[in-house]
Amino acid sequence: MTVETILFYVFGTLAVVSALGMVLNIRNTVASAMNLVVTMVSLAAIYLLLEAYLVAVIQIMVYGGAIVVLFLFVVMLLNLSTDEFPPGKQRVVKLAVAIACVAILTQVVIALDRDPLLAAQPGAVPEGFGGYRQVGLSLYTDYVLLVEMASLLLLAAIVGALILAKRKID
Amino acid sequence: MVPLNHVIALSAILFTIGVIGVATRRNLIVMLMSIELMLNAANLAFVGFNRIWSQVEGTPTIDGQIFVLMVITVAAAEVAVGLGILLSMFRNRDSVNVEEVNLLKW
Amino acid sequence: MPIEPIAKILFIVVVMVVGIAPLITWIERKQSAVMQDRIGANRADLAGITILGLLHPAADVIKLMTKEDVVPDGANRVLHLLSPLIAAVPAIIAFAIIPFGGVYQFGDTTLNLVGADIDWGLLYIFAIGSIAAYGTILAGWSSNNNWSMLGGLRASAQMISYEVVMGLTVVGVFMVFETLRLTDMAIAQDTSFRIFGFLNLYFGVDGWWIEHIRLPAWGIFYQPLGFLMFLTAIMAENKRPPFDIPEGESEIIAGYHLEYSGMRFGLFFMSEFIGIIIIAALTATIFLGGWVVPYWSTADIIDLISPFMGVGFATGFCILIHFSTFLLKVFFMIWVQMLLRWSLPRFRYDQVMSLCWKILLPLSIANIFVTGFILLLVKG
Amino acid sequence: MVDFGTESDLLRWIPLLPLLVAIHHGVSIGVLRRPTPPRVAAVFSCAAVLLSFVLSCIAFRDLLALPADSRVLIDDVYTWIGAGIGSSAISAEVSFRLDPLSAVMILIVTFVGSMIHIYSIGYMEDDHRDDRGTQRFFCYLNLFTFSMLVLVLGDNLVLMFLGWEGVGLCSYLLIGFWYSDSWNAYCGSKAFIVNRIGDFGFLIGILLLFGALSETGHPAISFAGIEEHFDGIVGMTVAVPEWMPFGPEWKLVNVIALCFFLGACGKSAQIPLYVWLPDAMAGPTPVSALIHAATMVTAGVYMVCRLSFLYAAAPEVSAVIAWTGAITALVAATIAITQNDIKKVLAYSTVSQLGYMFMAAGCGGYTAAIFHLGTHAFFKALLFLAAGAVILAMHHEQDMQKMGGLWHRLRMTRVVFFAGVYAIAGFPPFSGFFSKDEILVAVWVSDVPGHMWLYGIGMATAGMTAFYMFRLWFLTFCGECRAPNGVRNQIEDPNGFVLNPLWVLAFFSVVAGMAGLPQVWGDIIGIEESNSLANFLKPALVAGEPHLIEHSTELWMAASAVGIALAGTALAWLFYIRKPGVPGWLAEHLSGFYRTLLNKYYVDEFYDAVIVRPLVAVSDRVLYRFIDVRLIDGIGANGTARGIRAIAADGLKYAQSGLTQSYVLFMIVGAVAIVGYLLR
Repeated sequence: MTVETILFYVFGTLAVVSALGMVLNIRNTVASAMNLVVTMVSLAAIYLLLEAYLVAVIQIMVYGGAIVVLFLFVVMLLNLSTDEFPPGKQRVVKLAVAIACVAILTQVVIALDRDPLLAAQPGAVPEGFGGYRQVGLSLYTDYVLLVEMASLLLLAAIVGALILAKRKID
Repeated sequence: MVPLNHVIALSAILFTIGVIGVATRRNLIVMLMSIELMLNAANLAFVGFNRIWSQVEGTPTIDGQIFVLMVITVAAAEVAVGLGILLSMFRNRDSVNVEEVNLLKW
Repeated sequence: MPIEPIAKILFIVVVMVVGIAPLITWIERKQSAVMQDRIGANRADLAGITILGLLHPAADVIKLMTKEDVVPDGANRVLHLLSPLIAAVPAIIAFAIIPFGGVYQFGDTTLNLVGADIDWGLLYIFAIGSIAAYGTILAGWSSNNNWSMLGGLRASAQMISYEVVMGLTVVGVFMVFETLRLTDMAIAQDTSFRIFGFLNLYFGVDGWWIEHIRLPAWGIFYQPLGFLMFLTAIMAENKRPPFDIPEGESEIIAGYHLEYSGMRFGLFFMSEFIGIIIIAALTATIFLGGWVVPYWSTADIIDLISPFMGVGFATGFCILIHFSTFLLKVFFMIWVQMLLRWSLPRFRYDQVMSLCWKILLPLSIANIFVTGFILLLVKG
Repeated sequence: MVDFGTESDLLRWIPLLPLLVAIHHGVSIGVLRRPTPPRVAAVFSCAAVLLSFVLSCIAFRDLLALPADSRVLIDDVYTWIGAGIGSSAISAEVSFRLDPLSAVMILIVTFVGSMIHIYSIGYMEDDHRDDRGTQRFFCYLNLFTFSMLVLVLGDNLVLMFLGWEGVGLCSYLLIGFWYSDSWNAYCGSKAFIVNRIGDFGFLIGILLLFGALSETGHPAISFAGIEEHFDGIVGMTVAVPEWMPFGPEWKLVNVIALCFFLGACGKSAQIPLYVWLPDAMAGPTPVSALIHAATMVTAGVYMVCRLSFLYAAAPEVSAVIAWTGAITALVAATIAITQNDIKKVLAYSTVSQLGYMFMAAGCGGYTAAIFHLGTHAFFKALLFLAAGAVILAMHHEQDMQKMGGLWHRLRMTRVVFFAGVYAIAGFPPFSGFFSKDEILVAVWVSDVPGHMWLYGIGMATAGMTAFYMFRLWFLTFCGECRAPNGVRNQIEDPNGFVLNPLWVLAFFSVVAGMAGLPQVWGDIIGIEESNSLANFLKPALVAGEPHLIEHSTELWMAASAVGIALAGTALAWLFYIRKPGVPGWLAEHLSGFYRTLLNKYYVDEFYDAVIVRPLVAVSDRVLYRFIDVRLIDGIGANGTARGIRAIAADGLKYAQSGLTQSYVLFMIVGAVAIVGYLLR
């Protein structure tokens, strides 16, 4: 039980608990958002443990810093503090969801014990693994097309969001 | 370091929670958040696998994390557009209850 | 237990946070007094002794400590109590990566005067900054008060926007120094460059003056535009005047911390001032060469001293010089911010936004392109 | 003799110029919808063709500059089709090959072509049937020139096939040029469809040849390559069912040669595919002259000569060719005797002359065939154009019954026309005489079974040719003028655009014979190697050793040919000048025979009954009413639609509840199912 392992379990539990808090909290959207932030941050910590440094930082910056803030912004803008609607009559849906979730989990369990490699201890990582240098190099050599596509996507998203949010197209 | 299957299990649990959120909550904002959660679960799996296969016969590979970055990009775009939709929906319906957005049906 | 980290943490908390932050409140008052032609803070006295009003910070602390801590009705209690901490803690832990000095060799032990010498230091700063936004936003939302709400809204919009710009403005510096590690940045600036070197490079001109007319290789000389924009962005990130629209007293009484009192208000207060220090330290490290003494590199210092006193003493002396240089630069930057804070009026909300998206963003991107172009020219 | 030739970038421009102009015309009328003024368009086209004629001359000079046995110019433009690997790799270059054979051809094509272009300026002047008519006409004409040149110059079968199809298309477009008259459109499609049959054979031939060659491991598509590796496939055989004749095994070479010859039949209007050519006269007269007399219809002959090495290896097929040609010549001539439409007569005469050429080619007299091809191009183009002039003068009246006595009125036309008639009738020293003589000699000396019969048929045809040509002449130019009064006193010579080309062509149809002056005459007037054409062509063709025959025999043959021509002429004179009643009397007393001839042996009716009607019936009853309507539309399209509607309308639509989360649920279930399947 090394320190890393302990930290992993701690953050994992934190992530799960906060995720549950986000989903099950039906009174307070802002609380849900804050729970989401906790999930994100603890996931970032787990990324650190997995030695994906850049990804961890990006995770905090984008998810923690931008996306959830956007959620909060919208919640506050629309003043949707207490939101939940009278519980619908979709017992069937809930049941089906429960079954589906069980199915997913069982599938994962089955898939996990197929491959012995997954149970093994991961070996050492190469020098500078997950640092911004390696990622950057890989991004701008092998995946440069991907970068271009991402930029296009973002442009489209900006325009779309603008058009959608404008009260009147003039 | 923990073996990979714990990481994958964690990501599976998070994903399932996200599924529950998307499928049961009727508040559009929370649904979007849950989608984010599912994406993050996928990211976690990516990073975990990348941790295992951090090098392929000697040459370090980072592909998993690249994909995570791409997923994050897509997530950002998706949130921007999704919230835009939500805003316009709120303007028209004065609510963010997805069940009130049901014009398109038989 | 290792002694070094604890020492560093203690230093940061005691000196920087508890020590300097209150001092800055005094500086601010004095600055305003000077600029408004007043005598300024000089009333607080201990048995008639007013050390230039230096007792005021202490008095403030006592006052804040002893005040009642109010949570308004209908407020979300948990978040309301939590948000000041969320605001303050990131500001404090941001110190972890500020290099107060270089890397020094004592025989076989190396001393690195930085809390955590991580490879992606600046990204860490950005991450911290993005977390810090929550304090404000939640404070605004959880107070169950329309003014606070508006403040929170403004804060969220403003901070998201300026994070983007802040990130983009320093990319130029990354490109120049080819690192994100602040320590390396400072070390990289511990030299100087020929102003007219390009004449030699491209036009073959040469002469003693080309060799001897030099500038310290500081970020501000490599990236003047970047420096200005970064300063603007990070000051806006700190919600200080002239960017204090989230708490514009004249519009939305006190904005997000309207409903706060006592030490919780004090925490917001503190976090702003700590923010000032962080800004000063960052700009000093990135653009003003951190602990570097211009034209007098570490090696030179040690070579100068060691013949008389031995290398160990020389290194210690070096540390002293460097640390004081760093403090000097930090205080200079703090003074600059005070100057700005007291000379500029508050922007209007839309002005802030358009400044960010319509001016700074394009400029910073252009800056990146130009930098890359020049780097291509110089380094090939 | 295989020669891969010397490079020359000149050739590509010869076909390219007309193409460019054609594209210009097409764009300006089809795309921009802003037609160029007719005169300008005409000048463009003529300039293009004349220019490529000049280029051809230059290329010809370059060719002559080369040593006699390696006279090949190659212009390799780019790789058009590159496919397959290893032993079946096909690489069809767009590359042009100028060897003696194609040189003669391009000279003829570009020269006659330019003459006819110029002629068309005058001929199409009064054609106001639609606004952009003239430019459209010249567009097609240039396109045709391009295709013909590609056909001739193409260095490989694929490129040749491209040109082959191109000329077919242009012929279709030009026959139906005045499409507003549905009969013209019908003739166009008839020509097109009949040609399809031939082209099909051609295509099959190409594929068989290529397949056989790639079996030998040398997949070649260019003529040089094919010729080089040809010996490998001579021995091959194909197994055929018992009940087929000459079974159980056929020589592959024969099959291939037959397929190619089928193509030739289609293009060159040989039995059984000649029926389209007479109807093709529906097109404007310059078109008939250019396409259906001078150039396109000779493509078949050209192809047979081009593949002479193939036919030399397939004597049986050569015999078939010879006999087909002979019979065609005879039949067409007999039909031509009775026709009254001036252009129809010329058309059948063309068929007959083509039959002559094939007869020669089949008997191994490839040089003779090409020689006759050239001379025929001149005098037949001349005849058509002159006939066109007559038609113009008669205000688009083509029936010879309504002509006559034009001698006094068309003082210019009559001269050139007479030159043409004289040449085709085969009187010395006009070109027709020599070429026909060559052919007859070739037939005489050949070892095709029954070549003496062929010779007889040739002689008979020569006589008939003289007869019907002079019948045409007498009916048109001599005797009383039978035109209606309104027309009669307006008849006059057409303008210079029409007339001057006629003079040029007339000149050539007189002297062209000298190009291939047979040795016997050469000896008489003392010229060494007088048959320069034959010597020039020899390297390009696989001609067997020329059987030498005594000059006396040859002279006798020439004399008898002239004699029979004279006989035909005299008969015509007797029938149509001396005793005009005789033809009518004959028509009465041999009415059956006469009507058969008049109705062209009822071949069209026969084809109609045997092929067209059954085909139409089948396509209507089975393909259309049953397969298309019932199966495809009924069960296929509408059935599917109905089925989907039945399922969706009553069942699936309830799945679209409008509740987002139910959709989400479906998605999840589907994902789970897929993953489960993957994990099975």
